[in-house]
Amino acid sequence: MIHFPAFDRNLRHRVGIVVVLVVIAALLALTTDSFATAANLTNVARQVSINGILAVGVTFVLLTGGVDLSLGSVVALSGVTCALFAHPGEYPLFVPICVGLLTGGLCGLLNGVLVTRGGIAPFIVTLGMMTVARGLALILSGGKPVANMMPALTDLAGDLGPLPIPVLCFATVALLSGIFLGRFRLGRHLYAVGGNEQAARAAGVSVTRVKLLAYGTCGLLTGLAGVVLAARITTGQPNAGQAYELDAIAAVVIGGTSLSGGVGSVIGTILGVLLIGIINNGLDLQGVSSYYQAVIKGVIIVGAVWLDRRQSRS
Amino acid sequence: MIHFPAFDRNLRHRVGIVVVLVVIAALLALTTDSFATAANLTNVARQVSINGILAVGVTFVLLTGGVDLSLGSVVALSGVTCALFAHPGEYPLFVPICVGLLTGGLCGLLNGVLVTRGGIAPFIVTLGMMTVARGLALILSGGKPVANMMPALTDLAGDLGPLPIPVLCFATVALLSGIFLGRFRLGRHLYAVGGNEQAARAAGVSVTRVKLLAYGTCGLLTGLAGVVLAARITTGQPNAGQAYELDAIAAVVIGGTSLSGGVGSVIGTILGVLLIGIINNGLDLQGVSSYYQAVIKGVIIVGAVWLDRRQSRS
Amino acid sequence: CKKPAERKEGEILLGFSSRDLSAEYTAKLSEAIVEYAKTKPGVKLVMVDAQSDVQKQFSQVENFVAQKVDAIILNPCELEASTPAVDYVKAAKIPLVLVNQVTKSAGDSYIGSNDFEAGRIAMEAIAKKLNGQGGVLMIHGIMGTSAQLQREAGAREVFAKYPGLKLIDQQTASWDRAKAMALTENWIQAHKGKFQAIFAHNDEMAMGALLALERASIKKDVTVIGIDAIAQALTAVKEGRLDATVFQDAVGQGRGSVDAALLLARKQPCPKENLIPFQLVTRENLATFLK
Amino acid sequence: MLRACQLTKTFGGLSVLLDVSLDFRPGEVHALMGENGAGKSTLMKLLAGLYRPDGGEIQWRGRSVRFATPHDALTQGIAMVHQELMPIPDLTVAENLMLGMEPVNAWGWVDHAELHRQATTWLRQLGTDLETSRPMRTLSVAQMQVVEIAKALARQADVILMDEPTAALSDHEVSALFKAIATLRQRGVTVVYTTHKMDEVFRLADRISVLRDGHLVATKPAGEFTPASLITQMVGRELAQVFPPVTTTPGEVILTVTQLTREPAYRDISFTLRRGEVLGLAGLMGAGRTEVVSAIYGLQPADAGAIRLLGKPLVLTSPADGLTAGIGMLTEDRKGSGIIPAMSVQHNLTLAALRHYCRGAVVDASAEKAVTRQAAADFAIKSSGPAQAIQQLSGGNQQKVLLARALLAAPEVLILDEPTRGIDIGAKAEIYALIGRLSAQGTAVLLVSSELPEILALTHRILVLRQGELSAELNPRQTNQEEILRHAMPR
Ligand SMILES: Nc1ncnc2c1ncn2[C@@H]1O[C@H](COP(=O)(O)OP(=O)(O)OP(=O)(O)O)[C@@H](O)[C@H]1O
Ligand SMILES: Nc1ncnc2c1ncn2[C@@H]1O[C@H](COP(=O)(O)OP(=O)(O)OP(=O)(O)O)[C@@H](O)[C@H]1O
Ligand SMILES: [Mg+2]
Ligand SMILES: [Mg+2]
Repeated sequence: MIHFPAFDRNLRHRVGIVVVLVVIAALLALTTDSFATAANLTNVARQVSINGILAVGVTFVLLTGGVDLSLGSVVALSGVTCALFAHPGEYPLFVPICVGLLTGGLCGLLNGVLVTRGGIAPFIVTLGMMTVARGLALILSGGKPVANMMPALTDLAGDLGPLPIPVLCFATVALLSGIFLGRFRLGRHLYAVGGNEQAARAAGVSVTRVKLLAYGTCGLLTGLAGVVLAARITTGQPNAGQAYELDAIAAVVIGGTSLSGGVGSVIGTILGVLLIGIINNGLDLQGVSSYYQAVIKGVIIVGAVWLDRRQSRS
Repeated sequence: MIHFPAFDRNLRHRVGIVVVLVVIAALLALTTDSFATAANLTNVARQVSINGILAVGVTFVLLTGGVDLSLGSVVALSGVTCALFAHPGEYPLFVPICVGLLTGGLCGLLNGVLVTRGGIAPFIVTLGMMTVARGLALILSGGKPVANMMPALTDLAGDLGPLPIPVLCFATVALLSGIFLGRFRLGRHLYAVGGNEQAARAAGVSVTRVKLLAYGTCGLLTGLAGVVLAARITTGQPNAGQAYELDAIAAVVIGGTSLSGGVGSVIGTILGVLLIGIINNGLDLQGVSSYYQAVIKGVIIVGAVWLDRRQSRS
Repeated sequence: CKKPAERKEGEILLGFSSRDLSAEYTAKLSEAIVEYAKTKPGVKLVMVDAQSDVQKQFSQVENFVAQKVDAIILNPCELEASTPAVDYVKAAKIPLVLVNQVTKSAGDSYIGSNDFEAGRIAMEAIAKKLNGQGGVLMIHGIMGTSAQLQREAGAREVFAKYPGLKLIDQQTASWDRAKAMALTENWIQAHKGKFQAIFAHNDEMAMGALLALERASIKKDVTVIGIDAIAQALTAVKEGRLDATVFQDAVGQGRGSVDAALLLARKQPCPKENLIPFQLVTRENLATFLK
Repeated sequence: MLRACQLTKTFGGLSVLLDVSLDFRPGEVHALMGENGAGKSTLMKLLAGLYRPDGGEIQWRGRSVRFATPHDALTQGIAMVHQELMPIPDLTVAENLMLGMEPVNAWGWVDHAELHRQATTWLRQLGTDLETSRPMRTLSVAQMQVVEIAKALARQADVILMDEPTAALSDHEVSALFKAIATLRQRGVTVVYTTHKMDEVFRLADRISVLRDGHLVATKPAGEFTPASLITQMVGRELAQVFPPVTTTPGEVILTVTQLTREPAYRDISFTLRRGEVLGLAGLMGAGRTEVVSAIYGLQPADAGAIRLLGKPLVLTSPADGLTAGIGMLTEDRKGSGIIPAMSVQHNLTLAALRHYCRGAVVDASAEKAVTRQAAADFAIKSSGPAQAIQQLSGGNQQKVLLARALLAAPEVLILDEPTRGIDIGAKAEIYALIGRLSAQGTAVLLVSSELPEILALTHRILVLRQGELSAELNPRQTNQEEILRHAMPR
């Protein structure tokens, strides 16, 4: 087996989150019959995969010290463009998929260009992209869901053997991103830029290229999430993805990535995604009223992060 | 007249935004008859006042390098608690007002305590508060709008002489905050903490106190916005204020406040609030379809900030 | 007084504030209003989108009043909270037509249907299908919105009528298909075999529930009903996947509101209320709704 | 007056201070000496309330005290000049200087006129007339350092802890500081002083304490030490010779700079640099040395003029260009443009030369680890391991990592901007030897330093910069400090 020192270290650093995850899972397994079943765990995996893909993507951006608020809107836009090219009998399967990915990638690159060349704060750039992409999704779809998608595409939300395809997508994306960030030179540069941009530049790192890469990758993965979502709900929904960016960023930050950049890991992000996913699933299984769900969810997230940070400080 | 060096300096720094504002206003005045009327300008002022109060509040938090995502939910929660104590004949007018303000203030303080004592990232703390406050608003109201408010309270959304009371609130809040941040020691310490927390601490500034002050003030003003909103729509609406935090933070950042803290001014925030307000008003007056509105709004905001930053760099 | 320049002599200017153009039903209604107004000579209609924000809609109404439009068509966001906007228009003595949603204060005319009815019709259909016996799951819209509150209230009346009908669990999916899908997946785990029907507050969520049930291959054991009769839901009914939806006549409501607004603007008498009833759409009567 | 009793401090299980007991008397200048990482800064931070001790106690005027925050220490009358610069970049010089002591008027408003007046007074005492309304971010490192010192003076404390206050200063400011310290001493103020500059210690100190590996090894009146004995105490062995003799002869011209200009920082800078040559760049604070060499590295491109490497014109828009062309640089601002704080020592070290430790695009972890181990040994970098975050290293050790980073890229032209800033005497000797070795291998070195002895001893040639203009070219064998200063002083 290949040895991943960074992997082990990151897992060790996030011991607090792991503990919270295990405790919650154990509690759920004890108090409900349905939690610890294969079917339900597959469910959890399936449900977290879209947020997971987004979270891995935005990890790139957060590591450089930026932020991307346009995730949700770009998910909707890519879903719509994908669905527009996905009517049965018009194009082969790869066309709508590529269109969706490209849409996301282009939005991300544009974000990156505005941040690096324009020198505008990422918050503003991606907030702008958030409204623009939503507007475009509505314009392109005429405000209505784009239905009638080819079965080959909607099948992508189905299973491959025992595993749902969205879960496979998430796992692949996470694995590749983890290797890239942990082992590649450019991955290292991402951390450097986020840790101290000036110093990274002085050490010969091309800050512009690194940031373009980060925003572009994030956009591409957002496009992927858009395609997966469209396949799952069998439509391109112009108003889909509302506030997805918050869930994704929350997962990343829970996983120990600093919002000011330079610190973080994909493994942490995965833990954050799982924590949010298990809370959502568990509260539904327990039949907690939706008013209290909100309160409990907020408290658990803050509590988990508090424990985790206390843990890693001592 | 009292001399405000900080005021002049800040206005000079934000020349780009002022230019964009003036250009847009001039365009609107030329292309529509209704924009440059007293009635419409009063409208604009009234419409921006809630976002304005929130934006001034969150300026405090952003200056310390933090963030507050709970604004929208806390607006709803304070509106609900205020409305619960506002049924005619039960309590005198000041009771619901104080309850609303206190609700907001306590939420803000709790945010501050978790950030300072708990050492948790502001993003996570206030994201938690965002869901918790929304849940509490739904629980307290039973999920239904809290109606039947005393006329004395709903009158607070009316006019005092020629000026709407919400506008007066916004103006007062902005003036006091501007003086506080520009002239008072504690205000300057806010900038110091945001600029370099370690340095401020080493110089004997109580970072904890400063941050508590910032989050507390932000919460209090959020409570005020909640009360004003409840008075304006004559109900405590548990699902009000969705995404208000984004508009408020956008206004502040457009106004030149840095998300990493230490730089910014109330005058910039006011300009940001006005820019967003005038864009919204103008696009509605022009009858632009709402899908295109989103696109145009996003482009104008990014463009304005780009111009502004280019301006202040040269 | 100053009149907008783009207004020709004798032209009638209508202002229309839509609740939320990114919601499919409202978009359909709004499109009907805009299209129908275009067919009327000498009429100009300005549409704005409140994006589900009461305060924003209030501002838009203020803008219309400042523009001195001849009549306002309002598709209110909320029952309670939109009342001040209605009062404001009435105080400005501008004719006001409410469409699809009432407020505490009445306008000069109301065109639409009652969400309470929609909830009742959908739940009645479920009760009939289950013969008054069985477990039901309810998927709510965004909590605290009037559509959610009234559709729930309508459904509750039916539960009171049939003691054999049990509400097993309920949860919000915020009008969102993906959320409803995940929720249903979780419910399938938690309440396997204990429920025979799902009532969703709109078709989007019903479609999500439907997809989850189909994926788990248990759709045949579960009745799913939504509200709104959006295009995809009608297709699903036609294909025998969705059991029923509740039709709301967007085009009828839209035309009715423009007609009413024009009557009021010309100071002609206009009926106070024009209720266009909801209708249950099943496979049997589907043909009338698929045009 | 102030007494440390058996103070102990550990970080993550590693003791950095063990059982240190010291007393500081009113009116004395007490020098704390020791190698990089000996624990000097840690001791000072304990006394100033930035850290809390894990063992032992601090006594203040005979009573045991616990400082929870720096604020507590300040109110008791203990102020500190920190080794690391702590600017608040967007506040003005005056606001930075008077932070926490802003004068207020009757309304409770900050009195800006008074604020600037007081700030100006304190800066004058240190011999600078820096404009107090400038934003802190526009200052050079040296200017920031002066502000930091003035900040501590302005506290009018009874004890001032100075952690390498002169590391970035040139002689002019240093003598002003010494004058100020003399006045403090007369007023009965205790000054605790850390430095790696030997001459300063003997000019200033009444008593000297030596720390080695967290232990106090000696406390004696300064008169009882000789430079040699002090070094022996610090390093634990004898140091034969600090400056190696210059033995190499420069080869062909490798770098030609013609009429380099960037107003208002510098203009018309022309010079050449040969293989194996060590060229010194001297000047006073703010003379523009940093800016000139930054342009040659691509960090801050010039507006006009040409740079040629081996006759080929270079277009330098970013440091990446400089690196590919074969130019390396150690920057002056360790914290601002040097370290990446949260990154490990290893990752910081290899950052500029990472491509040499890659297979394709993938980092070769074992090669990286090997080179880190090698560098740690070569430069005597004291850390708990290559995975330790660089921000946890002592200042001098951070500097060594950065120096090693610049060398790993194996540049043909190496620019060193204040390379020995904050480095202990032992390591300095090694760095000097290293410069000699590099020059012998044919590397051209451009050395910017405010320590004139360093420049005089190591270089083949000295250029003097005065207010952005070249004022002289001197032969180090035939000149002295006075002559250099004469050319450096503004007219
Ligand atoms: N926050 C920290 N975490 C872990 N180790 C630390 C931390 N701060 C300091 N150290 C370690 O403590 C030791 C002493 O550091 P200190 O800064 O006191 O040295 P110093 O004598 O001031 O050295 P220099 O001359 O280089 O400034 C060093 O080995 C350093 O790595
Ligand atoms: N009194 C002053 N007023 C305004 N700007 C100054 C002043 N002194 C220096 N500067 C500016 O500060 C910067 C300092 O230049 P630079 O860092 O290159 O100097 P240096 O010779 O390296 O000296 P040092 O690094 O010791 O400060 C330059 O941009 C210079 O224009
Ligand atoms: Mg030190
Ligand atoms: Mg310099």
